[in-house]
Amino acid sequence: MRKTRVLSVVAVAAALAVGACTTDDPADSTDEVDQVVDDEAGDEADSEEEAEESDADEWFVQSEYERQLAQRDIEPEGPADQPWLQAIEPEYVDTAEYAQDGNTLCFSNASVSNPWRVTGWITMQQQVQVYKDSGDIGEFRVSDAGDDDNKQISDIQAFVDAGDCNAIIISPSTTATLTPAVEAACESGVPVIVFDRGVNTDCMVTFIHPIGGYAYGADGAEFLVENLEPGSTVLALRILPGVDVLEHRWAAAQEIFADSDLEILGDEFTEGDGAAIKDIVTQYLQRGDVDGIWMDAGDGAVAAVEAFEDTGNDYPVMVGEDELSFMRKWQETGMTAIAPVYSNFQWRTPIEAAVQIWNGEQVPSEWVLPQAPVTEADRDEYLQRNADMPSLHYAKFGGENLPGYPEAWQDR
Amino acid sequence: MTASTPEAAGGGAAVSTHLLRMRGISKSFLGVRVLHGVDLDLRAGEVHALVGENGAGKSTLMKILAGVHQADSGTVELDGAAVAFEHPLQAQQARVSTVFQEFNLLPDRTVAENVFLGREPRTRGMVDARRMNADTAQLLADLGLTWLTPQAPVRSLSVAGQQIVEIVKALSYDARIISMDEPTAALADEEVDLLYRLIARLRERGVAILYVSHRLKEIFDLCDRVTVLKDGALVDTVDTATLRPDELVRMMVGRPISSFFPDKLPGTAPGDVRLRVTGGGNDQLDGIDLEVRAGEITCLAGLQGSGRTEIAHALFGIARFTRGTVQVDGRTVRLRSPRQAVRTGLALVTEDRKAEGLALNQSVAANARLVLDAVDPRRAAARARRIPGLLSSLDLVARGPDQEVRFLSGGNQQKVVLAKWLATEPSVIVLDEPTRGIDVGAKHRVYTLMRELAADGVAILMVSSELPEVIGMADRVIVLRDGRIAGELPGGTTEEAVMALATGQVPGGPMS
Amino acid sequence: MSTTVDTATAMPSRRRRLGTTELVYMALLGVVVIGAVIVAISGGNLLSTANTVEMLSRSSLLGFVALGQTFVILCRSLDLSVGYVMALSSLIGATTMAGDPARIPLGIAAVVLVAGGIGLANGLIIAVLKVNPFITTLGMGLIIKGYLDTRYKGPAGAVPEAFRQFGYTRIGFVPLSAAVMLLAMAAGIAYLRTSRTGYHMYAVGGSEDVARLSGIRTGRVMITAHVLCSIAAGVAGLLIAARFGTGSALVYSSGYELDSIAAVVLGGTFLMGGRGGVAGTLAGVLILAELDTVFNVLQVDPFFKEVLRGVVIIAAVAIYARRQVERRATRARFGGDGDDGGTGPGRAPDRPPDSTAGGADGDQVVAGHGGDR
Amino acid sequence: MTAPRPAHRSSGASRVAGVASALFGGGSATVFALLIVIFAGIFAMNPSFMEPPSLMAFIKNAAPLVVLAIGQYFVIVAGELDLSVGSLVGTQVVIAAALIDGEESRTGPVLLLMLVFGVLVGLVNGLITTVLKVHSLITTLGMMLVLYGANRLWTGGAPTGALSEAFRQPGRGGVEMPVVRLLPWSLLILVAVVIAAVVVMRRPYGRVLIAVGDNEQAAAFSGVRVWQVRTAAFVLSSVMATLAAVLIGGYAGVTAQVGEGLEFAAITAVVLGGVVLGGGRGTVIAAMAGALTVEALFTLFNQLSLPSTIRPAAQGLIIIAAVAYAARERSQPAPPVDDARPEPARS
Repeated sequence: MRKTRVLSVVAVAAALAVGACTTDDPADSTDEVDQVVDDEAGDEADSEEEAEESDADEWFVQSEYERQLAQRDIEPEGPADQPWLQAIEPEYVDTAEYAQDGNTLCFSNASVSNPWRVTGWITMQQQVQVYKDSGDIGEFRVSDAGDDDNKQISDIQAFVDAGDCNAIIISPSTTATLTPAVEAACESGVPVIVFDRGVNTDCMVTFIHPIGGYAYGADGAEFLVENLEPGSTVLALRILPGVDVLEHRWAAAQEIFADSDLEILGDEFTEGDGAAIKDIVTQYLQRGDVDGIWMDAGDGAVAAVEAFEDTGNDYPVMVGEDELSFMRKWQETGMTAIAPVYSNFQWRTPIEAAVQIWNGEQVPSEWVLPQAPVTEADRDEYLQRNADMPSLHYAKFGGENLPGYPEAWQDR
Repeated sequence: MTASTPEAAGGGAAVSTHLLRMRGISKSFLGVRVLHGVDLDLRAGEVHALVGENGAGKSTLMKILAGVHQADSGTVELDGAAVAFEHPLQAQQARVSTVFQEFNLLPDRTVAENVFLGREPRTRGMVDARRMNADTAQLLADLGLTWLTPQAPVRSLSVAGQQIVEIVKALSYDARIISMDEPTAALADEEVDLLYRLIARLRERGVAILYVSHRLKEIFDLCDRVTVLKDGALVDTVDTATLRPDELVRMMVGRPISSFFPDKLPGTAPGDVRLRVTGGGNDQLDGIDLEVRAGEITCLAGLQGSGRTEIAHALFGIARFTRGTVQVDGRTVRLRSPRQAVRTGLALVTEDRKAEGLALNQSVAANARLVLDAVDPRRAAARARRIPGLLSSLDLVARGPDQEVRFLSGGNQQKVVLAKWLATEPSVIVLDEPTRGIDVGAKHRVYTLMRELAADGVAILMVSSELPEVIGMADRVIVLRDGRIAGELPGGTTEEAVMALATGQVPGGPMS
Repeated sequence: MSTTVDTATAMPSRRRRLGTTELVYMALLGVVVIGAVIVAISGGNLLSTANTVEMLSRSSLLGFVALGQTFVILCRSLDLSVGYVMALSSLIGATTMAGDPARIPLGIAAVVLVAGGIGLANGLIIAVLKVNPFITTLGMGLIIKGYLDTRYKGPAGAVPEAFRQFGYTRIGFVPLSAAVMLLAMAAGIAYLRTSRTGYHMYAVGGSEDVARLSGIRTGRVMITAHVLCSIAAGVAGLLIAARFGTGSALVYSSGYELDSIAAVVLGGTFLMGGRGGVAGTLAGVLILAELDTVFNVLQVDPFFKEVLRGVVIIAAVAIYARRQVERRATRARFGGDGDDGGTGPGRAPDRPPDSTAGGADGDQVVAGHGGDR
Repeated sequence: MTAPRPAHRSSGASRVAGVASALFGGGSATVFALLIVIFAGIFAMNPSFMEPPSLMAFIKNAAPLVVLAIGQYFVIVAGELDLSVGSLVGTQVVIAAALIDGEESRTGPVLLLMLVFGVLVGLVNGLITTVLKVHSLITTLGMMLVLYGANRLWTGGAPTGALSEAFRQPGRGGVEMPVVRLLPWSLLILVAVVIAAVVVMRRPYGRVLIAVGDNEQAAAFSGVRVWQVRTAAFVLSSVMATLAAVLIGGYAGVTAQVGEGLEFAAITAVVLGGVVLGGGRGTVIAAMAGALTVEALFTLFNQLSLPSTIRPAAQGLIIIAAVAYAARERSQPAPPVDDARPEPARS
């Protein structure tokens, strides 16, 4: 009896101690907010140097980072009014060996579990419809893995085993884990097209993606650095740990913040849940000023902005995304903001690529799509263009010229 | 009937030495002493009764012997060697087994699996089900119980069957001491007889039996010596041969037995028929014709399973009558749920308090209001104002209305159940074994309550398996057999007459 | 003499105990047949090798988890931390192996050790500290999640090519992982039927008090069940690592804890413990996998799948519950032969009539025992 | 709000003692102690937390979980479990957004429709559990899958539409006040719900509900229609989930993830409040305190600047420790029976 009491007290104490360890001396620093900020910032830096070195290595590759940042300024090849067909510095590969008459297209989708993927998925289906009507695509077979890596591996295997797919499109749910399955698909001789997240192999015919996470993260971070006074405070809101595309964004932002005079109050995981975001931001605002918000994805950006409104604080300099509810809020409030873009129109490209491959046309082995943030300059134009679209729709979805437009995206 | 004479048993016991010697056993829970300085001896081959009112400490003493509880002080010697059981397993390994009142069986497992639970025989490290079944069959055969099959799921057995499995389980440990907590509490009379024979066999084998019971008759029928506890202390240990029943009762309660069944209160007279069943029947019952009058105590007697409880349940809409009619106060009613029965003015004090009568984690007040809350929520608060008065008139002993009923003794729990039903002001009250498992003092209060209710013009239908109670209280006795009414006897009849009807023997024929 | 009794009663009792399991396998057969017909109508072949392989490989992962979950549910516990244990195990396995075939045994040992340790902790908290299993394992899951999120920022470690075979090789048309899973299931059946601890799991689940008073160390049984459950989840984690080629923390969000509980209950094991078994769980897993395959072949909308899955699970358990009620009802029916042992503490309101006590009646003539002393 | 006073009903000291023990006794004492410790911790870290605006912000954020915990309490105390509330919250918010679609005038009818939908879900949960005798864990797990799937099937995977300003008021807005700056509607709603819940639990229905959770058979034999009482508990839970959806949707707007994991948070909160899974024990006030504790814990972590990733671990540890501590209190041997002495003979 006594023992368990002691045990549980120890457990609670230990838990609290774990928490207490992260700040140097909480009791002393409570009276001066600035002091707290200093301590925390210092602490953050410490822990990065000490413990997160390996982690930082894992997600930060200097050469790739530099390559992506440079790619932002390269004029892409291809038709300017069809960004989904553009490519940055393409290296074309010959696909004659895959030229065929078969037209069964198989698509292993990671999931449609967030608005970005839902929007893209509609775009893709509309694009498929175009080619179905033209006869280029016969059957379009889809497996949805519901964000379960293991299920996606089975799904891909099922396509391979079925043996009647003429091309397999894969949108991997996780980079590293899907690699063996993608390799197996490549070995079956069917042309494999990977898009969005990558895999650790180059066996596929083409890998389609926008410039990438580093560029995305850097767009926002650079904007904050430019628009905030030195010494300003920034809160980073992240969705989940351990997802490569998201980790790249944060890694790039950290890189840029490290070279700046901005103070990063903290980075918090929110799972993209509006209530959690609002709560966290509110709590930071209770403890002191927050001058800027950096987000690794725009889900719930409006909730973050509302936290400032509801607590009576001035709007921060905001990094959101090209999701419409945020862009509308941005326009409405006139705050200083940027909407980095992870090009949603990339969902059209794999279909185009599949048809091109069947036709024996050359495709880029790495098909890097342009990825430019929406800035205040072109914000209103995009909002105008998407005026009839619902919230949680993405401005750069690139489906305006598809026959289903606009109903397909409105009545999803 | 005295199947085993105390003389014979006492003679057998005299040659034995003390198998068990408990000395100065004390035990407290949360600072309250439940046992102080109790001594108990057991000789090989004796049946030793342990008696006392509820709360006297019988169960605690038994559980200390079984290793469920540990004594705070005192010694236990087994064959002269000091032991201290910290776990039931240790007790069993020392060949001390206990058959608890609540069955310790797994209904979904077989007889053999239950008997060998915890020490399944193994061959090369694997449980040997074949051997287990064979061993169980052997144990059963040794006791002449060949009709029980080792592979039968316990769920399919009667209460007696389950009791037997318990005893077989105890024997399978090659037990030298078996303690039994109210083993007949749930048994029909014919099953009791089976148990008696089993105990006789065990005694022949030199097994010492510690027999806890409320039933005085069993103690004199069966036991060689009796140890009486009162308020957690030892009163005395005496040979039953030299003891009279009224002396034993006085030792237990310090109160003579004469006033046990109270007389009718003046002015009590049978009134109108409150409840009438005509041709009632369902899959358990057939041809039930029954009248219960205001101010009258009508008693349903019969062997276990003869349909006594089934009638109570059918009247209360738990297991409905599928045939016949029921009239309450002259109006024909269809009782399809307890709720309807309550609304019609019926009340049922069920036989199994803990399982069917009380929400044990709730307070006295909440339990006492439960029926009002359930059936008449709008007026519940107003009607519940009577409850404190009811409870105090029933001499409830509790810390207060907020005490949870699980902390009360059986007798006081029963008083809460009674208060719950009296609060509904029923016109017909069905009492199913109202004194089962409660102490003598509480029993007496239940009897006086029945008299008071009768005087108030309530119609009372009592179901009882205790014949003295039936004879002592009933104005009319309706005897059931095999789900049918075997006959009706007037108040003041004899136990022999009731048994004759219940068993179907010709009255006046040989009884044993 | 006892042998004749044996044969006379063994049959009915065995039939009764197999009832639910048989039903589950009939349901499996039904799902396969109906699925095959529907698939055939839409021009496919559900029973083709490719689809069978797919079904089996889908079942293997859930199979391991559900196997472990069966043990704890039999003990009237449950484990909501299995998803996190899987994730942690995949990472520990992959990082320990670090791509070196020689380190495969080391990796497996590390996983078994760590997963077993988590099971031990779960079991201890439940058995010793008496914390409700729901809360214990929910809390344990959170603790592991915290560790995973802090320690691993993404997939880590590498599995040597040889170990990947666990995830990808086939023996004939049976994937190796499914074969191992089936073996583990067989071992689980044997364990419950031939080990004392297996017997005692039923006892602990049936009634912990009864088990304790019968001398069973209920805590140990509970702990063993949890250790086995976590180790099974650990093996599932190894399979994840083999299939992914690396360890991944995000596995925990795939909902295996609730899926495994659903599979076990679908397999006829009583959620409140004491009844059921591994054979049923296997069928439950196969039913879910077959449904998944059918949905996949038929290109059912993924969200509609969820709806159907929910309906199937509820419907199946409703059918089991219905049967339970019906069976009792028929047993309680007898005409006027009043021997329903309807008293005694812990009685079921509908305890069946007892033919054996009837025998007692004939045997032991009622001896007018009611006569006064 | 945070430290409920024992109600002085002036019918004697035993009454007060009884209420106090009902509030603080048994497993419930732990949660109040824990709540006080956590609040003290937050206050030590950041004294400004105790300023009214900060507290109001805390309440606004905590309100949905408290409401959910109260709903879950009804189900748990009746011996059941409701895993479908998280999915239901998500579905309700999505329904609201899709049907209102930014039109202020539709707010009222849609709220009504949500209420009807909530009642319906509760009815289905309750009837499947009570009539078809499916264990509520399975029923509500199935319902969770059905709602999750149906909701996304309907919207194609991500919510559409927008909430109206009026819809958002209860969760976001409030009354302008001098001291607290803004007295949130959610606080007023919360107070109303808590009072209503306490009243319900003191009414016949509440007593019957607990009795059903404690001993179903005894309740049935006392004239309780068990199936109705339990079904009503599920309906209450679903209605509370609907209210939580209104609050959460109002507080934070529509996101795809809304509601995820709330069922476990609510159950955790209730159990942390000393309410026993399996039914029959615990008070609704303690369940509410459990929910506040869970929310306060998150706030404390934030104030401590605990790294985001380690918070679940600390949360898990504290929950297990608190429940273990409460279990220890409960598993002490029962006090002895009172009447070891003979009762007065009356005749």
